[in-house]
Amino acid sequence: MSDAIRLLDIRETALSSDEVLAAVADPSAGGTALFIGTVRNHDDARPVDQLTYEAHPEALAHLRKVAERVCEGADVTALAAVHRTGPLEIGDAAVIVAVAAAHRDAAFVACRRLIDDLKAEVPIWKHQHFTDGASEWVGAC
Amino acid sequence: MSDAIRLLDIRETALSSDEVLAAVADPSAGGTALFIGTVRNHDDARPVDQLTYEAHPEALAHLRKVAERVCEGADVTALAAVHRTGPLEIGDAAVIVAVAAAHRDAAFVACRRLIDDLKAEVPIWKHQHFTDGASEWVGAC
Amino acid sequence: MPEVTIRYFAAARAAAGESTETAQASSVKELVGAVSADRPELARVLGICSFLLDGERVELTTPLYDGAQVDALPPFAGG
Amino acid sequence: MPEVTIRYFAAARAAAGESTETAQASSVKELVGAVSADRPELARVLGICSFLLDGERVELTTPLYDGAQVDALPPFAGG
Repeated sequence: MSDAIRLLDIRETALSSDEVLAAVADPSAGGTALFIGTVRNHDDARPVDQLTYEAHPEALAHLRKVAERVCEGADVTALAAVHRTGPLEIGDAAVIVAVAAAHRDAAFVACRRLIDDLKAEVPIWKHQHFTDGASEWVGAC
Repeated sequence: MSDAIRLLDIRETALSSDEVLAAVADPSAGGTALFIGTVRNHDDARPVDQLTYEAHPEALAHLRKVAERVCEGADVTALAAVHRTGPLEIGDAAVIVAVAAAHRDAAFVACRRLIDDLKAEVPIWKHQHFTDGASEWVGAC
Repeated sequence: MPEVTIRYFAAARAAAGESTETAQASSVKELVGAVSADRPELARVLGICSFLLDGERVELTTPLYDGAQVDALPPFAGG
Repeated sequence: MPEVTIRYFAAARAAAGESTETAQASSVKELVGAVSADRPELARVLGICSFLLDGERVELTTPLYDGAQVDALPPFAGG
């Protein structure tokens, strides 16, 4: 497994950008790009008040595959990705990914790819609860 | 001035990603992209042990112009940029920029533009000190 | 005819009203057909699902063996 | 001939050995020429500088008025 991968986790407890940044800290890195996906108070202008994430039992293995591929070929110094499951409030962090590299271009490109591939390939689902009482599984209605 | 601009500063004291992230926190934002430029322990394989940044007295006004332009036309919810001056050690953060937006694409694009334009247009200079005792002003030798 | 199990997640579980179910099916397609019979909402959701067998992505045409466990995965929405 | 001031930053200051200097010059180009005379390292650095007058970027051809203050800015290296 690429030793650039410093932290991969899917957990019920609150996420921390400090934890992720500490995980990718490296004296040879000149730039760290980080992305935080947070719970928005609306979805297509429809007010949301609560969100619940569900992950497949093997989701972490899928996340590892995504992380490995981001590290291949790219000059990634360090990488971390953590995803939250369970109930979240507005403003809570649902996912935090970060990549450190010698230069900012590699860090940005790899970080963007990491979040894009995570969203496309890791079996995680979002149950959105609207203030009007309705709720739906995002992407399945 | 665009009210998306939440924090712009150039200072001698240590930078904090928490401060920058708190500054761009917004319930309507779904994604926040952040970039940290850190002091690397080498420059083209030549070991560096210390770095000093110098800023023009009007550097903050130039940074504001860069930030205003990033906010124009882009669907930026919130933006922050802080730059460090004075002596820095390896691993210290020299610059932290962040952009929050409804979706990650806008956040990544604006964040990348913010750091690129900051580096190109804000009068700040880097004096690099190598472990072999030599030193140089980056970009001027 | 192999006896197989289907595991439902997220919207698929909501449509099926249960987490798992067993059925007689020799392919993923047959399994989907068996469990969707007269359950239009489940049929709709399974129609947009991807399927896993032993951790690998499989197609509707993939044959099933006795005791196989197929996971029905609605479109992902992480992050 | 206007009496003007040039302010040096970073590598320009290192090459000039001082932060600021006054000279007689009616354009940025003349000012650079005046202060660079027999100071090759300063001439080299000023050759890659950009210049500010009253907070605005100016060219070598920009005329100077009495009391003008021109900032010599080596290539930026922030971040």
